[in-house]
Amino acid sequence: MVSPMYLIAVLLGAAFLHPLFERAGRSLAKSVVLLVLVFIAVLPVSWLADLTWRGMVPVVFQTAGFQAPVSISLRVGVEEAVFLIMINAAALFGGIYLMLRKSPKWEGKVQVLFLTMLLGVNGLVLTRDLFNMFVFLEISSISLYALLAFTRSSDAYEAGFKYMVAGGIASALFLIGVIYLYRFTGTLNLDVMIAAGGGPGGKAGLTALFLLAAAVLIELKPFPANGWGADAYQAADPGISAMLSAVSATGIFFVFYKITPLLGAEILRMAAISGGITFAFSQLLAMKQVSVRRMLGYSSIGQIGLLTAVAALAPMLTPAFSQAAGGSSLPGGLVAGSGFLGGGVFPLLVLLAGNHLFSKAGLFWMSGITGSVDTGGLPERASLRRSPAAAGLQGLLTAALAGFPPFPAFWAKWLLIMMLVSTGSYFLSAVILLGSLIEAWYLFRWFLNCVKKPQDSGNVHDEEIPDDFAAMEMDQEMSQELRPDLKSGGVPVSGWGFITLFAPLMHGLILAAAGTVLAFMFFAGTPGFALLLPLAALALFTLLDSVRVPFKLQVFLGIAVTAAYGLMLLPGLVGIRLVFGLIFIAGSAVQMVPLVNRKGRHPGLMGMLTALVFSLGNLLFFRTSLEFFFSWELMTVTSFFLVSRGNKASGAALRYLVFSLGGAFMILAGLALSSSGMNGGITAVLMGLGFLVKMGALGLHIWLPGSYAETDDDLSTFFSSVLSKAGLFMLFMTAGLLAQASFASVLGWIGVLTAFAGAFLALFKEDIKYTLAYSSMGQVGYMLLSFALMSQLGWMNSLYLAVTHLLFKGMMFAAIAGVIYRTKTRMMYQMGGLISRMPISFFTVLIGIIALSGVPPLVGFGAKWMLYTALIEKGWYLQAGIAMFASGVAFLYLFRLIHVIFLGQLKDEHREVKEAPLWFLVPQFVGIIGIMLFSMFPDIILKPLQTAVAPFFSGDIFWEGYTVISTLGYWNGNVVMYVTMGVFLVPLAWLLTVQRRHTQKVGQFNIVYAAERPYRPETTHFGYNFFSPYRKALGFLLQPAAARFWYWVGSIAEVAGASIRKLYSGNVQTYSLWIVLYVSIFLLLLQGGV
Amino acid sequence: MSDMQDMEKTESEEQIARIAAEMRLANDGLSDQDKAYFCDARPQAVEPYRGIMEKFANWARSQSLWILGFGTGCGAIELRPLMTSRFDMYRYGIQPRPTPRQSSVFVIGGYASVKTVKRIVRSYEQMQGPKFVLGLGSCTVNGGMYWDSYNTINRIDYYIPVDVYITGCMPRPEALLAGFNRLKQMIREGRCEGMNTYAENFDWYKANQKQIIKDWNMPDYNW
Amino acid sequence: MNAILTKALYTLISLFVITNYGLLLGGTMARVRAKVQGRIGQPVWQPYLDILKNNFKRTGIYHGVMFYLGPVFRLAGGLGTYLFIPAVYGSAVFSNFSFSGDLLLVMYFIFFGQLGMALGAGQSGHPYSPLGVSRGLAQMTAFEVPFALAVIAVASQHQTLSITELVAAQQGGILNWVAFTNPLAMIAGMISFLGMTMGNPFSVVIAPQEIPIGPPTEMQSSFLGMLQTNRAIFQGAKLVLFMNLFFGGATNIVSMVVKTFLIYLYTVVVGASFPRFRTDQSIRFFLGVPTLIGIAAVVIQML
Amino acid sequence: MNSISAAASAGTGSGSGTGTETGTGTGLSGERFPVRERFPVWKDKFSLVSSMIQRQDLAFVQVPMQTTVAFITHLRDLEGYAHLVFFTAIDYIEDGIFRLTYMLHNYRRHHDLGVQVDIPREDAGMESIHHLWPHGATYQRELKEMYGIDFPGSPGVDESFVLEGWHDIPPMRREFDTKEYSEKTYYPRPGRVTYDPTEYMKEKLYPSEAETW
Amino acid sequence: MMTQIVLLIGFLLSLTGLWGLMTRRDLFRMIISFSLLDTGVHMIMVGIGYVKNGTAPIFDEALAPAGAVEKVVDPIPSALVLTAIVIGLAVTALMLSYAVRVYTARKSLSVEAVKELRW
Repeated sequence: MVSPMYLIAVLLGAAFLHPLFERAGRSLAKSVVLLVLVFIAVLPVSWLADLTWRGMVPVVFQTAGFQAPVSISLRVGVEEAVFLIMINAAALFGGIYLMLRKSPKWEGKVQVLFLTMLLGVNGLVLTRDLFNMFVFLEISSISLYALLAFTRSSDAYEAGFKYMVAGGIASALFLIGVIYLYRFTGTLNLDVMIAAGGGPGGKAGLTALFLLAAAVLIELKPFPANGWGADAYQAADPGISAMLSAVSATGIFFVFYKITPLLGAEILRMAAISGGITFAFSQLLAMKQVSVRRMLGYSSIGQIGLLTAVAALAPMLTPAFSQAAGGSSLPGGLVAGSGFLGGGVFPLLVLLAGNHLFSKAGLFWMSGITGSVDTGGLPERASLRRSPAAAGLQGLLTAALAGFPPFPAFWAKWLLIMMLVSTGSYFLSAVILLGSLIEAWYLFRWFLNCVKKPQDSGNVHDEEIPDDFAAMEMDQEMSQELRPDLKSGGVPVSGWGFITLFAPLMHGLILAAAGTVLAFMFFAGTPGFALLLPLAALALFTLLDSVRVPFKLQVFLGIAVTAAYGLMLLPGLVGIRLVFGLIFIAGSAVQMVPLVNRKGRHPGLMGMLTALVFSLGNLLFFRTSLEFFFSWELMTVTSFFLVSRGNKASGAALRYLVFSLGGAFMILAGLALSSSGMNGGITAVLMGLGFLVKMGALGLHIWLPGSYAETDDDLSTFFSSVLSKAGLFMLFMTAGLLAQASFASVLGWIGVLTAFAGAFLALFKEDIKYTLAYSSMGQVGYMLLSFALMSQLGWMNSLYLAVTHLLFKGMMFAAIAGVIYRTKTRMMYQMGGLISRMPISFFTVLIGIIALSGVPPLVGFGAKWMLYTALIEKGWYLQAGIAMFASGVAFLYLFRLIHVIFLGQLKDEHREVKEAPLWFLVPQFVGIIGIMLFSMFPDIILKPLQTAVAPFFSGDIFWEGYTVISTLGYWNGNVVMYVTMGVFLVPLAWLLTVQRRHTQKVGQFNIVYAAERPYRPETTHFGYNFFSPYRKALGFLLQPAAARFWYWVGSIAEVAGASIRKLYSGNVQTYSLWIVLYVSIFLLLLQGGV
Repeated sequence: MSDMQDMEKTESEEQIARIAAEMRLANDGLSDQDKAYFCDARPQAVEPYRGIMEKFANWARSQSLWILGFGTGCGAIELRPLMTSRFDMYRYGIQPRPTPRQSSVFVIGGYASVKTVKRIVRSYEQMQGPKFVLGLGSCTVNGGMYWDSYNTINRIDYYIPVDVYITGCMPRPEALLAGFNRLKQMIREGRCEGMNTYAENFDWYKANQKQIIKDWNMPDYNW
Repeated sequence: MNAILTKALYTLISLFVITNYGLLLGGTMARVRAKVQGRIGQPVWQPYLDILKNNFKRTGIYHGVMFYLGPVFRLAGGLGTYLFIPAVYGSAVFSNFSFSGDLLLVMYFIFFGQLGMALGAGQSGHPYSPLGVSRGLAQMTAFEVPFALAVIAVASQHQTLSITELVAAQQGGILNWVAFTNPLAMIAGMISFLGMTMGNPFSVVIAPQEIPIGPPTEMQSSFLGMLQTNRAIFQGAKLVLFMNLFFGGATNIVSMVVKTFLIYLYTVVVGASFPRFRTDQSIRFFLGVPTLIGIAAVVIQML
Repeated sequence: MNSISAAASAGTGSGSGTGTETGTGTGLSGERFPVRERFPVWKDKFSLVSSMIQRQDLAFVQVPMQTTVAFITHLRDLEGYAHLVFFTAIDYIEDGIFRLTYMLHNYRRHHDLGVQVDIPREDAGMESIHHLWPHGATYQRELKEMYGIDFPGSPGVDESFVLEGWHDIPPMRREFDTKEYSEKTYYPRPGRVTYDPTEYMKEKLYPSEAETW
Repeated sequence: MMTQIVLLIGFLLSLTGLWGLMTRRDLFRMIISFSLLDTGVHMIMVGIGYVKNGTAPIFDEALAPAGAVEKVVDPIPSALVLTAIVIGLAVTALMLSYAVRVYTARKSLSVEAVKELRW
């Protein structure tokens, strides 16, 4: 094993000799520094290899034959090696980042400081001697103080000064603690102290230990004694902030980890509490930040707080971990891994720390590369939209930091929550989940603000009626954007500019690779590799994007792989899974077709889409709760990125993310509770709520309209007709849990109210996509209601609705997407009379609305029939009444939809529009054929559904030819169809006979107009505020109560963040006061606790 | 060269002929943009049924007279009493109708100014044939007391065909009822072919109308 | 084959009867209204004349395919609604196609004609047509609420949704009628029937002075004739439906005529005595007391 | 003209005091508004041409074209004549003038004041008052259409008002012969007879009473 | 006794330094307080390492290796103090230079001048 002294020596030597190299040549000096960085990154790898494969044991190295503290004593074990690999890798890329950057230059002095800082941190990690620790701490700190001033701004000096004051107090505490420890134990060696049975006993000993722990904790920036830390993050150069967060903080955390065996239960408990508080409050604080780096800084502080808490809880968690590892809920790979990583909770810490280190450093660099200073977004010319690579990278890093699969934090989050819940730490679990939610909220808010389009205000959650004369200003902005001198922003768009992305790219790759390896480890041993297909698809299409494969080709490929996937997967499914499999896979394949129509390049789109479809597919065959949760989160994150592609979708996307993630966390909590043996009501409530969020049930729906509507027009259909069923499917899967009567009836009420609210809100929308979005919400409400009936007819109807809703909503969205594509507007009242221009689309929408509104003879009636029959059978009369009202209201908005778009007056600007492109028509044809078939022969869908629910409910309904007979009534779709045809054709024949001659087709203005003539189609077309009497009569129901409630919830967090912020007055003396107070309270509690 | 021109000429002549055959109206009063909004078909006379069928149809038409509710002048006030219980025109199958599409009788309620004539023509053309016109009051006959006004027409029958005149200034409701009965009688006798008269003499009527209606911002025939 | 021919014949007879009955009923009621106003009124057969006249129109116009099909949809809706209701209990001729669907089918088939007509009216491009449609549909959703509650109450009372069975359950004396066994449901249903007939308090849809005749503003000639025919049939269908639901159905034509005449007379009397509601007023009206009555009816069934 | 001024001056001469001499026998004593006392003031400021008190609640003043709008503004803002009752013109073709009359009303005093101004017929035009009363624009539009008097700046003054597409000389000008125009344009139905009403009534309606006349 | 006095002075100095650090408005005074704090800590360290009547831990004639442990002052705290003094010096120097820079930029040495970064 190579001695760690070389590490120290090389760093020290390079730092000292640097001026000489510098004199010989700047590039030489830089190369030497790079070489050193590579060396220190590679060396720990070799240690790890030695320690694992070559089976060596950890070694303690001494310098110069002396004992520490007179000399240096360094230990190389698995822990040290792993942390050094991560730290030094980050340092390497940090160095590369600083080097590749054009301005500010990476000066020689800075390189020296960089090396000494690394020296300090490496020493911190390796040393086993308390006084060495102090020395290394001071080396790294002093280097950091100096590095902070790298930007030479007064802010940097200020931050440096504050940092020094705080650091000085901490080191004073540290020194006193160390010297007392020495006094009590007679040694400074950690191993000896630990071997002697932990720290010294007694109050004095405890105090000494406390002083040591407090010093380390203060260096870790606990709440509220951390204002100086945030200031430093904010003022430093992004490259330095990254190092501060990734290298220094991780190193100091490792110190804390090292001394935990020494500290004893009381101090550890206090440290855990402090860590938890820091985590929660930092997230609140970060949410209110305007400065990107300060926000990231608070996030770092929070993450380190979480790490502290986990490390401090290690004694408590270790048994749970081994229990979990021993049980079936953890895969064998990780069990083996945990052994080889040193056992205990150490793997968890590595996952958390590594994930944080790489993603946070990457994000700091991204903020430097894109010039993003303000969380409110980037200047228009620098928007990340212009650089898909940069946008993708930032998305990846953000997703990793937020803990989405497959990144390490996801697995860590899973393990952590599982362990915490199994040890009964419900409160801490809740705090962690809540904090993670807030973290995802502000991180993605920043991401969205970076990638959003200039016209996106960022707060679009509901329709916006455009001003009549807004177009002029827009033009001006556009022309500004086209000015060539403004074209080159901070973001590299092409060519060599991409090289600046190298460092974050490497971090992204490391994270992705680690995540994939982890996924393989977790799903090893099972044929669960299919679960990783979404990732494979994502990788494949990213590759295709990077070699610039034309988009159309990608779409065809996407359809092909989806179809192949379906062919592989579906034959193996039965029952309800098969029904949803068809919806998820076949429905998606058909609805990808309109994408062919797109022009240009759309990097990432197909990848995300196929990944989304595959992760939906995953839901069909998962077996363990981890597999399920993995797929669920993957579905959330891919669909989020799809939403965020919309033109004005950033606000909606954020809401979508926060709600989805909140739901997912509830599901996680529920899963953890159930796996720890609690199958009570709370589990059902949590999981049910999680699924209801995804379905957009009333009260949890406020994310829905925006994200369905603001998504690209040809993608909306996925969300509405496919994705919304995922929650329903999971409800079916967990029906056993929810089957208790009281839950079912609550679900039923939620369902029927959702149905009504969706229909009612859709009624007043001018924006067609919002109409359809709310309509989808209402339809899902019916599905939920039917599901909640927990009867044969109810479930059949729920499935029937799911299938038919896919057909008609899919084709309507496709038709509407075609219309929007042609007319370039989403406002219904700006359309009109399009029937003459787009007859096929009209026919599709006509069939769609007849089917959707449940008018016989089309499929929709079957759903109504089953619904009301089942409701009356069950005795849910009031629900039935509301459902009928809702379906009447649905009829209103559907009529409005078809009328205002296709009938009435054709506008001048639409006089020349053509029928939608063929690719938009394909899903429409499929839908029409499906609807006609099912309408004519309802048994071909109803009978399989009856079979599907047969394992759950025995038969209440009978068949007599085509007639389906329930206990209450009967319905023969076939005869109804014939009778309808008959009564339709006979009058038509009569009319054609009588009105054959001299019937003149007239123009659009040939109307009786009180003996006047119309002058403009716009003023003649009745479309705006179509149901004004309804608004007058029932408009009070439109109060956005749910939105207000969630605003209120959100504002609690914001107000909390805003008021906590006031602690950080910026005055260094206040900061010192907080440190003193922190220490004193810590001590008081500790003494009181003993 | 000249051959070519001739060919072109004949082609364009053919085109003109074709357009004429299709009975397209020029609609010169409209801007190019407005032309697209309106139908430009020419009204055509419709051959009545033959024999008993037309008699039966005429009987039905005479028994169901729907008045266009458009009071064009002061005389329209005399229509109101007809609906009251004292006169009760419903007895005779006569009832008001708010839209010209569904009406069959147009009662010109007294004097018609140039401005009103424009609306009268428009509404008349929007009625579906067979349609009948009742001129109410002396003004419709020869201008009545406004005979020398710069703005009041003298003879309504120069602009639309009139079936029955009811003179008086004003005629009483009783006179109106008499007029309606006369109209019914004429319909039954098959003498009310104003719709065909209008179509056959369309150019003459149009010329008369255009002579006084100077801002002709409507199609030549308001379908 | 023979069965199908017989059914076709029966259907024709049934339709013939209901059409003529509907037309005569309309004429009679117009006369009743005239009497209320102190007039003599139009001849009883005036509806026939009007339909004849409209079909004898020589010319017509249409605005497009949907405009052309609108009246067809409307008439199909009326015919279909009627054909799915058994008009006379126990009669083979008048049982129509009630075997193909139950009460729910009838309730939803009503929308078929509404939708078609609304689309036809919409394509006319006339702003008043959709304005009328908007009012009509808005009002319809409102009166559907008490009606739906009444139907649910009746269905749960007799545990069936089949109209024939509902009628069967009401046989054997006047006290077996739903009107007496479930008076609350009857009251809610009959109030919503006022809205369904678009009689006077709820006639804002066709307000002639304000939006000339509403949806059919542009309809003329045979199109209008078809709408008038439908009016008779649809009116008949609705009357028969309410008779079946609340008043014990009918075992023969005579009792059907008497019962439906009385039901219709009730709407005419109400219409002749009340002024017109605005749309929002009628929405609020239907969602107020009638809905509460309906809820009461349903809640009684739940107890 | 002279007679008007004479009457006005006579009025001014004896107007002060009780004012009973101007009473019209309605039993009211005194003018509702001592308009007579205002005349000298207005004359100084706006160079009134003449003034006349028609009744105790109606007076007329004549002003030159140049001060008209200033005078009307003064009346509206300071004298309480807040309402423009009507605004019309008379064609004095013999004098070659149009006489415009702005009829103003004072709500508090219940007094009407007609402001008259003579403008030349040739190229007739007048300052617009639409900024004082928005409905003034409508009167001005009508005057433009019927008399051809232009009011530059008045909203919509060039749009047709009652006559749609009128191309002849404005019909209310007295040089326009409406009968000739009607005969030329509207196809007079032959056989029209005109009777002298008096004679006709004597003959047809009241033959018995006719003898007594 | 001596040890106690040294320790007492050390704690007093430290607390004085801390108090000064937290109450003085002038950056230079704060730095001086910081030095006081540092010095106090060093005195504590020395005080703890002191052994009564011990000699300096240098092997020479007076001190034979055998039995030296009882006679000498523990050398480790002294070594620590030396290092700590050096480090403290470095930090103080850096602080002073930053204070100068801050003064150049903000034209003030008040602690109020370094409140740009906050919240």
